[in-house]
Amino acid sequence: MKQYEAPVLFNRQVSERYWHIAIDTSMMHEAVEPGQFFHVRCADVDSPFLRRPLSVYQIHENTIEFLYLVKGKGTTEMTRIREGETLDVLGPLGKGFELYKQSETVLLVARGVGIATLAAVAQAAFIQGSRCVAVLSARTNEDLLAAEYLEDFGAEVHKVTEEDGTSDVGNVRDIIETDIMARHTIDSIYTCGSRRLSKLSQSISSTFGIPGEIALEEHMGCAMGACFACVCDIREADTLKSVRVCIDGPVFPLNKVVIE
Amino acid sequence: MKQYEAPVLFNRQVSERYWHIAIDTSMMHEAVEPGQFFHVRCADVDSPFLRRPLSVYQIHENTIEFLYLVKGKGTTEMTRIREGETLDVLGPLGKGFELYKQSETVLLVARGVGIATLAAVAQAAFIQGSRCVAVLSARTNEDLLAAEYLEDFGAEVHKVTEEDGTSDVGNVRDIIETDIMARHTIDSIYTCGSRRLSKLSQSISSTFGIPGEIALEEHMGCAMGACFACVCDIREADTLKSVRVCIDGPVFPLNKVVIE
Amino acid sequence: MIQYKNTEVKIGGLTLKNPVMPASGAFGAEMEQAIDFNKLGAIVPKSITKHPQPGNAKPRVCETNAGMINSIGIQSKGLDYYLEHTIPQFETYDSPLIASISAESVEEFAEMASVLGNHKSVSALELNISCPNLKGNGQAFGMDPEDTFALISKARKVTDRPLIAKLTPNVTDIQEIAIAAEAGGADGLNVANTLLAMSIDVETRKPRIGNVMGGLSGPAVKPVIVRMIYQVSQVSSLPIIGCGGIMNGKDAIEMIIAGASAVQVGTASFIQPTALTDILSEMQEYMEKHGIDDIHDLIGSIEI
Amino acid sequence: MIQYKNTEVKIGGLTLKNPVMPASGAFGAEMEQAIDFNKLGAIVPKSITKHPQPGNAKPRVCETNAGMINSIGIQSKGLDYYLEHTIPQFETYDSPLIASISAESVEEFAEMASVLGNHKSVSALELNISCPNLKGNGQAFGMDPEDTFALISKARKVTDRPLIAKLTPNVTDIQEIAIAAEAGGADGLNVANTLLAMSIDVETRKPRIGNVMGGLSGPAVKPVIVRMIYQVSQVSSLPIIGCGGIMNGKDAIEMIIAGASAVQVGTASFIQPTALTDILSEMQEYMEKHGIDDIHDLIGSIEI
Ligand SMILES: Cc1cc2nc3c(=O)[nH]c(=O)nc-3n(C[C@H](O)[C@H](O)[C@H](O)COP(=O)(O)OP(=O)(O)OC[C@H]3O[C@@H](n4cnc5c(N)ncnc54)[C@H](O)[C@@H]3O)c2cc1C
Ligand SMILES: Cc1cc2nc3c(=O)[nH]c(=O)nc-3n(C[C@H](O)[C@H](O)[C@H](O)COP(=O)(O)OP(=O)(O)OC[C@H]3O[C@@H](n4cnc5c(N)ncnc54)[C@H](O)[C@@H]3O)c2cc1C
Ligand SMILES: Cc1cc2nc3c(=O)[nH]c(=O)nc-3n(C[C@H](O)[C@H](O)[C@H](O)COP(=O)(O)O)c2cc1C
Ligand SMILES: Cc1cc2nc3c(=O)[nH]c(=O)nc-3n(C[C@H](O)[C@H](O)[C@H](O)COP(=O)(O)O)c2cc1C
Ligand code: FES
Ligand code: FES
Repeated sequence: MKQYEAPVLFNRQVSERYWHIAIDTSMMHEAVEPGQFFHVRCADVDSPFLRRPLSVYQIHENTIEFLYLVKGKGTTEMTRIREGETLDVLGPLGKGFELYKQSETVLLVARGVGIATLAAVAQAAFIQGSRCVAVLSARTNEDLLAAEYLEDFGAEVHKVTEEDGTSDVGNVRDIIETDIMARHTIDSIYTCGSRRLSKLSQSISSTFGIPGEIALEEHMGCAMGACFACVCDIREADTLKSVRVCIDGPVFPLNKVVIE
Repeated sequence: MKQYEAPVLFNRQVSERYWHIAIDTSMMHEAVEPGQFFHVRCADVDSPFLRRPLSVYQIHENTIEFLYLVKGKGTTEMTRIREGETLDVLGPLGKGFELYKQSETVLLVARGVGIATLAAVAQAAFIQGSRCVAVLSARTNEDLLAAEYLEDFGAEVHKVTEEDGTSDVGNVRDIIETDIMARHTIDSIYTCGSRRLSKLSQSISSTFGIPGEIALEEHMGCAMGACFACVCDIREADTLKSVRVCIDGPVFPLNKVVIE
Repeated sequence: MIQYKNTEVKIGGLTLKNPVMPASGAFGAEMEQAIDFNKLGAIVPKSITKHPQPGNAKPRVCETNAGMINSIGIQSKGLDYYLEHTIPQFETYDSPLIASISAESVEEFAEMASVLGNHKSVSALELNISCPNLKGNGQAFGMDPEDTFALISKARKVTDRPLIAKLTPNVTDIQEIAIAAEAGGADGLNVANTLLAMSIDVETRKPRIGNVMGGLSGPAVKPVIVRMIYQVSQVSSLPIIGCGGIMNGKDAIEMIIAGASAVQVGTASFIQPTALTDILSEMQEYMEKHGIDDIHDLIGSIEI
Repeated sequence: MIQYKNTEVKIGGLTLKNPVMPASGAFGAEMEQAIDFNKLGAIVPKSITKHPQPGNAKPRVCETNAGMINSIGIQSKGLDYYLEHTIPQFETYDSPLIASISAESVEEFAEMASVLGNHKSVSALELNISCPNLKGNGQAFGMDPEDTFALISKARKVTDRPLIAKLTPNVTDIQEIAIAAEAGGADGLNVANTLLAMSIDVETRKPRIGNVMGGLSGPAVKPVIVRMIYQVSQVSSLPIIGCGGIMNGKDAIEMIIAGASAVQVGTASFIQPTALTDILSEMQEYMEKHGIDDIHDLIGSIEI
């Protein structure tokens, strides 16, 4: 973990609500794992005051890309950054996904910006020779931007949206249990971005005994494990243990996480 | 007085410490007088929090220009504004200079950013056919940027600087009393930008019975006469009267102002 | 502006057509160039003292992070001038005039309340029991529940116009002061005046405010004020006027949800001269968007 | 970093090599990746309670204008864990360890002070008598001079290590509390903890902090803290630790000029992980630029 002033290679709008930014990380000597995140200073003035956590979307040799939803003050300020300027990022932070080396087929269940987080998993899976099947959920088809990127890595992509009336949990369960699992033997499950889909993933994981991981989001202060803003509970043996999403996570074993 | 989002025509550095910005004021239907000012929002985020007062430097048909010294947070933020963006200005504010129609020769005594303020007077004097003689004082010769602009309006310019060791009040008095006044009959005096030069101007004004005006600077809150942040005292008959620089000024009769 | 939604609120016997009014000291006749005074819920001129007084040393304002410190002092031309000039200047508008009073003693407060609180053009009185600039080291009546009670009850006896107590946030227990003001007979509580503050120029080592300390206003203080509005609303049934750091309609709505019936806006007008009417429009848009027909459905509607 | 200038300050019998230390709760072992702990004036881990406790509901932080509200609660693994893990983790550094204590009663404070205040690796104790999160409606020992006196004097009896009282800014009269703490036997005063605050999401009408209220920190509060440092320095001869809103060296110098001997930095580290050591460097640059050889020439050097 270090702080960098990374040159911005591009920063562009990719759909109504999403932007895509790439930074030059050639000065960064640490390896960056899928599921890790950076704590980003959205503007070089005091407003917004705090940094914003963004997980890595694409990891390349000397570049890292983020996909971000324009939500409030911080992400709105980020859209003003131009190519050639620098982005103040702190990272890489947290514990990323662990890809089970023996996984032949990986199931990704993601919603909204969670898709960005799992895109990095698809990339890593592709590199290690695993096959990905992804269920991507979003409000609109336009918001399913990373779908093509996943397909580039050979992923089989199932899209569900509110727009099409296909995003209810029941339908997602159907797609997974009757369509996908009929054709594939799923070795591991990864999920991010939706409480309801996380519960579904947990249930599938325990029903079928498939191991998996989940990336959590919590409001953060320091992102360095110091402030205990970002805690959540995980089940360990029979007791609940408080962990910090920023440093003990954001990725946790799917079956240990207590989803409120 | 109104608030405008004025398109920025240019914003460029003109010396180490000074910048020059021009805005398109074609949407502005009020006349702008030399000595008036605008209350400027330096950035469109909350930092800096307050507006900053800047007096008009050049007034054209559909353009207004400001010359500003990069001093602190506000003016530093202003340097980031680019051509094509807009500048949020509130104005024109305050009472400007009154040029005595019968003045044949006008003496301008200015220091630092005060030069910008008096440049607008030189322009107006030129238009009404008066002749200007100016003593311009600054730290360095580089800072005497408006000198040429004044010369363009036919002004006779005397430059004094710390750099050349010529800016002490004694020397300025010499220049005015023995050089300038030997060659010209001064009909009116205008001053801005220095406490010491203001006192000198007051003394010359009263010694030789020459009327004059001074533009004052005070820290401002509202710039609309509401908050009483910007008060100063003026002598009226035998009593002191508290006036607001933003609305009763910033220009006051030279002999009435109490310079602390 | 068409009043799509009911934004009428009451403070004692006084009905305001909408909950947005200027904060005392940050409003002047000159602002008419920017906004239509008839659209304001009320007009609140700068606090007035009995005798003329000059105000404080300069500089009188300085900027801080997301805020400003002011120590204007109550630069005032005195009560007579107020009666002759200020009231006539504002009484012509549709919006009711709320006179803000500052004084050095309980007696002087009562004396001024009796004059202004029986003037035909004054609709309500705001008692500025909180101004941190007037007394040594920031003491103010509103820092003590007994003083607050004594002052309000004295004023209560001399006028039947609505009395608003403007509380100071510089206290350990704002609830205790609110209860005292209510017991003394206040009809409304303004929560709150400025936080006592100070800033030093590290280059000169001098205070940035001529009077050393001053009052902090602006968005920096809003979270403290919202907390106090909520706390006061828990112990008092009086209408609360939320004041401190409102910059936009959402900030005003936040205070209303916390428990305020109305709001005052000060510093925002310095940055945006149309802030008062902008905020009112934004509040109406919010009500529109959320399907709220009556502002009373918002007041104190926080979900804990 | 070469120590060009004398930045040594004392708090009771404890000498700090420089005046910059972390604020409790905004510092953790993990920050070693960003800064060299040996450069700190002292190390101040998060406040510890006697028994393990879970901390507060989420969300625990929210952003405000130029600041943030936190209501972590004292999520704590208890005194035993602290003795076994936290102290060993930090005792290896050159910088002295100041243990911050939170407790629910005077007795518990004394009990913990007696354990920690006699531990070989604990150089001083900071008594967090101000945490606004623990008790209903924000009450804290530090809101009452008698409670403050009682608490400090009890702790004074059980340890001879320097005792720092961390005051709360949520009081009418900070001077009164400072005097009480000094009378009780404190060796230093931390001015101050966070301002009790609240923020509401107008879309959901829910508080933005799970615990409803929390403590406001960051630059928004600095002008209030600077004022309090100045006020406390007028009535107490104890060294003051300034805390609240320091983002850079100038902010730290401002507090020193106001009367602080040392400073604590919390929230700034969240934005700039190297804030603590950056601030120390900037302070040294300031001293260099202004020809100040000894930090004592700056302490309380405000020119009124
Ligand atoms: C580990 C992690 C990885 C993330 N990765 C991505 C990503 O790749 N792409 C993306 O678009 N978003 C991601 N998010 C969510 C992103 O951090 C928030 O959308 C963002 O902080 C919103 O900031 P804002 O100022 O635009 O919104 P506002 O709502 O104005 O933010 C106000 C405050 O709430 C916090 N906040 C709001 N939403 C969230 C949230 N979901 N999680 C944590 N804090 C929040 C903000 O950080 C800020 O402090 C991630 C969050 C976490 C914790
Ligand atoms: C009527 C008027 C006309 C002016 N015209 C010009 C001009 O044409 N060109 C120019 O360069 N400057 C001019 N000034 C001065 C200019 O307003 C300040 O230099 C500017 O506000 C500094 O802001 P800052 O944030 O860069 O500096 P900071 O020092 O960081 O400002 C901090 C605060 O102090 C206030 N402040 C600092 N210096 C002054 C000052 N001299 N007068 C008033 N407030 C001040 C700022 O407005 C701000 O609120 C004028 C001032 C007044 C009152
Ligand atoms: C320049 C200025 C002058 C003020 N004068 C007064 C005053 O005379 N009487 C008073 O009760 N409050 C006065 N106040 C306080 C405001 O009325 C208001 O309580 C405070 O500014 C907080 O609101 P804001 O953040 O919206 O400005 C003044 C505030 C400012 C900024
Ligand atoms: C996340 C967080 C946790 C905190 N926890 C504690 C604590 O346990 N004990 C304590 O005395 N102060 C605690 N504080 C208060 C800080 O120590 C400090 O007094 C306050 O944040 C003001 O300083 P700052 O503006 O530099 O952050 C905490 C502050 C924050 C932001
Ligand atoms: S954000 Fe501070 S501990 Fe996780
Ligand atoms: S700046 Fe407010 S009265 Fe002049």
